[in-house]
Amino acid sequence: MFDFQLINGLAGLLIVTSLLVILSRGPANSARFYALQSFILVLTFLALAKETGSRELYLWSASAFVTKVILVPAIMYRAFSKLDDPRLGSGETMSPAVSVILAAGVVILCFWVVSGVALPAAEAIKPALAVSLAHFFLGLACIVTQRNILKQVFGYCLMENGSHLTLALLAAKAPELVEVGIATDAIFAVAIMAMLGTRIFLTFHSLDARKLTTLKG
Amino acid sequence: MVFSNLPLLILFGPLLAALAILLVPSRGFGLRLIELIHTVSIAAVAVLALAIASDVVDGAHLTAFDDWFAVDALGAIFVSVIGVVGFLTGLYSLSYIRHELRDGELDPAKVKSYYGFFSLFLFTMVLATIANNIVLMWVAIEATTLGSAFLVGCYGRKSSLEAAWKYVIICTVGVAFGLYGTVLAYANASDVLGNADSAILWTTLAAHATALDPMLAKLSFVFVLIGFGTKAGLFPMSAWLPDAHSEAPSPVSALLSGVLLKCALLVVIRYYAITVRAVGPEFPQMIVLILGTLSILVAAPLFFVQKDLKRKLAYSSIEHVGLIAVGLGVGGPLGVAAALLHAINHSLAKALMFCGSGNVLMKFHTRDLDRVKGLMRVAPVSGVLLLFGCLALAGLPPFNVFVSEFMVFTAGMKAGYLWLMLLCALFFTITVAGFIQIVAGSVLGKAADATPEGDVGVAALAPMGILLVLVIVTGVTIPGPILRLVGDATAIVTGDSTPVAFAMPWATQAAPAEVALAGPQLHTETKR
Amino acid sequence: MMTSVSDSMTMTLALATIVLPFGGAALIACAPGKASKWLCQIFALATVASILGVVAGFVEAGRAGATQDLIRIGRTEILGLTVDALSVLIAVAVIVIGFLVAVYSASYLTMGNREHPAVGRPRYYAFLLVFIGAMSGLVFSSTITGQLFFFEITGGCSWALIGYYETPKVLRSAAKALLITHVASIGLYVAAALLFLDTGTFAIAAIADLSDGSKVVVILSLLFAAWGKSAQVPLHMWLPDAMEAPTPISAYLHAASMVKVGVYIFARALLSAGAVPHVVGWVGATMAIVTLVYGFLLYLPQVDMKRLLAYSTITQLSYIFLGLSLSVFGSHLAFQGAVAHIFNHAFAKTLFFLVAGALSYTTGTRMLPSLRGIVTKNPLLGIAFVVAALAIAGVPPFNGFFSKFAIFSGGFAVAQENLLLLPMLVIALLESIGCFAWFLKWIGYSIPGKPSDAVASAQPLPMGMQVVLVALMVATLCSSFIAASWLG
Amino acid sequence: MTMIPSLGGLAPLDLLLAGIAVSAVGGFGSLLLRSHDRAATIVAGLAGILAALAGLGAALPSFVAPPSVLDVAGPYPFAHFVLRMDPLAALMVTVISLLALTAWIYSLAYVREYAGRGVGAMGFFMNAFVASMTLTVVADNGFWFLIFFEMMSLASYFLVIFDQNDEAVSAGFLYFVVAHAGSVLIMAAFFILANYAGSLDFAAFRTAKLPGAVSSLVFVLGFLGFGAKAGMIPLHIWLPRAHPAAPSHASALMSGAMIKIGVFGIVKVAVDLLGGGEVLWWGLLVVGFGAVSAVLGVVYALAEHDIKKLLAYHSVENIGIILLGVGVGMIGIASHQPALAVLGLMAGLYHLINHAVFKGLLFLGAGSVIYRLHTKNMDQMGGLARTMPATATCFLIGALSISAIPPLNGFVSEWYTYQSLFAAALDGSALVKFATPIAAMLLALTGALAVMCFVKAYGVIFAGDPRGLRHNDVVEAPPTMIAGMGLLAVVCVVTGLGAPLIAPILSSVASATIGAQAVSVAEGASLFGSANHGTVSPPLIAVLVIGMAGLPLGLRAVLSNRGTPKPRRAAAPWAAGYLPDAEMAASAGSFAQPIRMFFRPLYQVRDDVAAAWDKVAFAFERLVCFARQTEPRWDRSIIDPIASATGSLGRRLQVVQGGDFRIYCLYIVAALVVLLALAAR
Repeated sequence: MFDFQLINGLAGLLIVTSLLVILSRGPANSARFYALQSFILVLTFLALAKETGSRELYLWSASAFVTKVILVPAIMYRAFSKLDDPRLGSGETMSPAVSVILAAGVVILCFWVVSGVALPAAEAIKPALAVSLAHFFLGLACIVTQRNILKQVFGYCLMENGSHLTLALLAAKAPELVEVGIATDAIFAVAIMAMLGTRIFLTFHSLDARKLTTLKG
Repeated sequence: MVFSNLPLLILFGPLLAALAILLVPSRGFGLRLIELIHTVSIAAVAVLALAIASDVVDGAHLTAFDDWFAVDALGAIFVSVIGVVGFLTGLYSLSYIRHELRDGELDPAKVKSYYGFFSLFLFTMVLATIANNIVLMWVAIEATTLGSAFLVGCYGRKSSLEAAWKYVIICTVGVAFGLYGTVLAYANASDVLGNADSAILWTTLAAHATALDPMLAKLSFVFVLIGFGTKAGLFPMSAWLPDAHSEAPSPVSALLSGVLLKCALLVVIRYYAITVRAVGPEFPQMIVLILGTLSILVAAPLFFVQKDLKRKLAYSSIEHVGLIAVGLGVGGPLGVAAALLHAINHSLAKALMFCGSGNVLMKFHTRDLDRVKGLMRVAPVSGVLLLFGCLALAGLPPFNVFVSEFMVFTAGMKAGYLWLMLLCALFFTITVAGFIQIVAGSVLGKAADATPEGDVGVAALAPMGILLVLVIVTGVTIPGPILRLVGDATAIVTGDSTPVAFAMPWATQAAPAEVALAGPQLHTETKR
Repeated sequence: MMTSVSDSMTMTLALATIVLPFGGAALIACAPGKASKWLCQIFALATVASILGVVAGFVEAGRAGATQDLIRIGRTEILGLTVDALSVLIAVAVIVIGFLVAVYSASYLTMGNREHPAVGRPRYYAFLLVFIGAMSGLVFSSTITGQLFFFEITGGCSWALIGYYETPKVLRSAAKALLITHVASIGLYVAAALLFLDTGTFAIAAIADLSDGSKVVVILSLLFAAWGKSAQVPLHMWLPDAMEAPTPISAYLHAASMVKVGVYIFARALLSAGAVPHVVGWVGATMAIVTLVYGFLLYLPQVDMKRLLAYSTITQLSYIFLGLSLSVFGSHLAFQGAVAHIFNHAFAKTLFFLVAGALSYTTGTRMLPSLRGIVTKNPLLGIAFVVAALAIAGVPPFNGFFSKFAIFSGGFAVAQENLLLLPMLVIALLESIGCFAWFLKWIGYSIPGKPSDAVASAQPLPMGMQVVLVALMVATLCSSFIAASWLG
Repeated sequence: MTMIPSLGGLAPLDLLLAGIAVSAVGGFGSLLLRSHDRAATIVAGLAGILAALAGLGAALPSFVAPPSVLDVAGPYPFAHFVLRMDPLAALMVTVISLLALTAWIYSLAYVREYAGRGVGAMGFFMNAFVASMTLTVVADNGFWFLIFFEMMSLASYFLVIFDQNDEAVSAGFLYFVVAHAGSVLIMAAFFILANYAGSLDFAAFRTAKLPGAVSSLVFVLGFLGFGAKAGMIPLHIWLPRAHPAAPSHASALMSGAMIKIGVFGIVKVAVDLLGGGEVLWWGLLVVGFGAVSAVLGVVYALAEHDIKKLLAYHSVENIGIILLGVGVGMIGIASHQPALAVLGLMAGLYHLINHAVFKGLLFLGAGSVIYRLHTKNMDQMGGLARTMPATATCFLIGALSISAIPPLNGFVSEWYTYQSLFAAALDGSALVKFATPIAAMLLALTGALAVMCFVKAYGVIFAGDPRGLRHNDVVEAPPTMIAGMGLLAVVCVVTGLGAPLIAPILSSVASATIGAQAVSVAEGASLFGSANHGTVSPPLIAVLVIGMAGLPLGLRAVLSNRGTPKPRRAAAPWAAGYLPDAEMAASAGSFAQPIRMFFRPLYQVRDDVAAAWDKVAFAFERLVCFARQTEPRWDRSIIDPIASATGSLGRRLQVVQGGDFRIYCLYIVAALVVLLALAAR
């Protein structure tokens, strides 16, 4: 039981770190916080692996450590630290306080939704499940509310982490190759986004999402 | 289940080609080599796809790699669509890209990555269609986004970067929901089966779908529909589509609209099949129908008011995907068969039209329909091809879209959606109007004096010609193999595995042996 | 059941009438532009030969109707051919007139044309051929799907042909024609779907198996489609505007063939349906009368000869609808009259349109007020004008009278039990007098006397056009006999 | 009785058809020879003459023979091609053929007037006209009857517009529209009959049992339809315009023969097909229309200056007289008085023949005058008796006949008409007793006015001094024209003097038509009424005898005018001492002046009707205007709104695609929420 508490606790930490990723100024900071968050995620995986005795999850933790804690932050750090749009600032559209309240709202909502789901396998880890869902939506919220396109990359990463956690919680015994595929996708996604973001910056001289509204109608 | 190497071959062929292309230097002789590898790659995909399809037509169910890959009738349909449309648009690319290179729109490095990503894109799409592992399916769909994102932004212009960015963000966000659906389905199944390894296979899921928890199955389907529906271009998740389609190079637009949307649809259809078995047809049909109808109702007027040729075609794609969804939504063997057939038909016709838009671009250097005038005078063959493409997409016979539209309509009537079908038909009249406008305004009429005469090269026209022939042939008669595949696939989707339904998409009580293949053979049977 | 050799021969020939024109069109598309007009005529002639073969085979086989499937899936007929008295008769009209129009077009589309000096392009001839094929396909179709298929092809072809001159106005008219008929085709969609749902087949013959309620819905849906194609109120708007088309096209599409699609499918449905509830007849007859009155009203302000003819076509088609609707009440004679009227009107109105075309060819105008004294300048044209007008107006010995007579005769017979029909028939009779008077007025105005400036300066008529006009005049004299003896 | 032996044993109908075939050949030959006027004239004329002779040969033996029938299936399943030569048809064929014969003879010279203006076509249309008239009267099937009836109108339409001037065209228009409208009414009548008979054959019509009201409806439809053709008032409007417009020999045929087909049709429908009906008012209706037509016709005739218009109005008058007889015949049938029925009908038929003959004669005479003077205005004629004596003589005979001067034929038939009216008045219901004397009175008035009119006509044209410019070089008409007129003049005399012989034949025709057993009402010069047998007619005998004696004297007096200048001429006692000149002689206008004053109310009627026409024309203009405005309204109220609505819907929907991808992401969430809600439902 204790380990499930641990898992749920770690999951709670994820929310905090994701708020940090969202709210921090500058992409480099966000990348650092993201690495931190991914590390917590890996810990969660490990706890989960220990609890369920899943050999696959150990492998997942390893691959997640490589991809999420090292590779992705590195890519982002390298790609984004040069990009800076002073006119835009952090590009947030709402104050940190509101963001926190919003996040809290999302978490509560997700708890409520998850409590309604009858999943025998996930009875013990419902809080973690709720957190993973909330995490996902926090990432989405990051994409939707932030004007800085780099933040949207982070938003995507948060969503990805959230869904990854869900996957681990609900499908702990899924073949490791699957996880490798997902992780690879994530890396490539981040790489492509980073590349596109860079080219957008070079072309538009801005990171403002509002500049990207010429195609419409 | 037959183990076969074909799925692996078709999968890794283009992947290797992509890698090879990316390794070849782009200067001088390299470009020719790249084109050669590209041609070999697309030809290989086409040949293998048709080989797979013919195996499946013969009743085989190909599997590979521990059942992670499997090609049933349903998958075979889409694999062959990828093969054929991929091959033809790939051929068209050769001429189109050379033209762009000459015009300075692209530089050799971009050309190299274009061809590289083209094969990669093919690889991801093939992966999506032959994956039997549901997470792999998701991975593949996500990969298609990544593979094609570069292609969309290929030109590097402001607008194309914007389109690519939107494409990536919206699709990854959308498809992320798909992962939730996938995970829910998997968790659901592994609970039921107690076997984590096989629960991840779609075939297993489908076989044991009746045992699944209905509520979870519903939730899973909602997530899947939203997630993969984004990629498939269902309203309201389709917002990326007009931008990406209009900004991509024309052959890529053709591939996106003709094939990519269908790959995502395939995944939706696969989950639809599971959900139908798990919770009965009402719920999945209802929500698919809602999204499909919405797509038609919104896309048709939007289509009508566009001034940008490719954007117009993009909205038309949304509309047609909507129609496919309506076919699924009205359900029944007829509806599903109609939807599948429409997926095929729309692929061919839309590929033709997007290639045609490429010709327009090559001749006029603009997509603005107000400035494209008198294509028929300037480039007669392109004009004729575009004319027929428009008529085909408008749903006029003897082109294939008419046939499947009619089938969807009939299926809808059969399911009792008379008024809904009338509404859809009326909105498709708007489509007709829009395509007629294109022809009237841009294909016919008098060209501006400055426009140089002369058609685009044969290399660009030939693939379109083939597409037109396919569009007409499948319009005049549904070839036997297609009919067989659609029939089998329908049975897979509806889960009604009695042989009658397998043989009979029309759901009458004829025995399968009676299925006379289409074709103008004169049956000597006289009535009255 | 086995069929005799001659039967399958007939079927093959019937199929040839559909396939040959399509093949010809494909050939034109590939052949050099100069050959197109000859190819068009050759293939049209070959089609005529095929249909004559069908006639011969049909008569030889004892005039028994036969149906043959071309495409069927399971028990569902998708496409098939019906060769019976009705389809052969109409196919003959459609194909023969198609050939005549092809011949006429070769003379009309030349640089000598005063109204539109331009050499005909391959597209024109190709679509003309496709149109012939599609019409013959529609006529021979044994299934609603087949009808729908060819219905839409005719719509597409008509769009391409109406828009031939490619001016914005023309293209707008063409689009209007296509869209309105497309909306109408929804009726056909509904009919096909409903028929399939109830019977599991698309065969028109299956209408007879429907329950009364479904039958009414199916036939009314067909009727709606028919109204669109046959330009009946309220779906008539496209036809007058479609007069922007090259005149041979107006002659063929808007007099002989495309507008006949509507009445034909209605006739075919009624023929196959067995006993039909009376409500169909009431709806059909009422709308026919409304169109009659409206069409006549719109004769009055017309000065463009072709627009006048368009409205005349609309009202003549109303007579056919009236006749068909009357047949619902049990009058076989009205049905035969209506079918004969399809046949007769095709020749007469084609003649009239081709006269209009000849006038615009020779004089450069088709505005009636500037056309006077035609017979003095060009007797053949004057006579053709008079013959056509009288045939349309229904004056014996020209063909219009005979079929109208049968329609009215049948109508009065059934009006005895359905007294409400009587006022309708009276209105129709009054319209026929009005139509007669109006055409007589224009005969008197345009034909005799001193030629107006436009007519006086007219150029001579090419041989090809003369031949076609004479052939059609002969046809207006004998078509009613042919139709009557054919329908027996 | 065989006045002419049956030719070569041919059945009458075969002979008739052979004649028509000849006529057709001649017609087409004439058309083919249109570039050679003379040849065309001769071909058409000879064919026409042969056909007319064949017609006479077929018809004359059939007066008394039993009806012969030709029944061919024909191409129309619903209508056999049936011809029937019964006595009534024989009578009509005789009339048509006789007139055609004279007209053709006359035409040989007359059409030179039209040289270079489509003589070939004229020959074609004339042949078609005569042939279709002949076929109309022998047709015994409603369908074919209508076909021939319409073809007759059609052929004559082209004759009417032959001059190709505005007046001719508009006259032709009026004529054909009225005729066509009439034929539509007839068609309706036939349809109703066919419903009860089960076939369009007249044979079936005759035996059909119709309810009274339906029967009356059929009668009224037929009466109005044929009445329009016959030119009875008020359906006569076309007649005074169409007849003058046609070439004179065509006018002779139209006025002499064609409008009789209208009367024939009335008899056919009312008496032959419907059996006369059981109701009295049919006959009274016919009598009423007849009386009005007679009086108004002659009154209007009086006011005319145009010789051919004058004759046309007289046709209206005489149709009225014929209808009086027919009406009485129908009264007789309805009141079950076979004798009265036969008498009335016989009177009508007799006048039908007579009018055909003398009106044909008069038109041909008028044609001769026009041929030489090239004008139709009587005020420009005068004194032609000196230069065209033969024409004048023939015209005089015609004028005397139409004025019912004994012993010429007009008198005889009018006398029979009087007799029938009196007979009806003597023995009938109160209404009949009231109506028929009035009709007789009106007939008397008509007769008086007709005399006056023709005194005027003859006087103005032929007597007095020449007016106008070219009269000095006017010479007699060519011999063939004289021959045509002469033939008719002779017939006028023969049918007048031969009344005792002809009346019995006609009464047998009448009784055959009625279907009663042969009730002989006329034997020699005596009449037998059913009510009062032995109504001998001493006055008739007396008058005829006197006439017989007087006629040669009269003729001689006229003929002796030639070349012998009147001694009185120099003295001119009535010219107040002036030498009378052309202007002083009574002209057509001055002659009619008192009449016009006297009958002003009647003319007023005509003017009022004309004024009403103006209103109708105005209303029509409004209608056209309305239609013109209606036409684009469809586009404006349906097509354009739909098109613009689609466009604006699209533009509004474009808001959805606002360009901001973050909003697009929200769409996804929104869709998810909605679908989840649906799933949780």
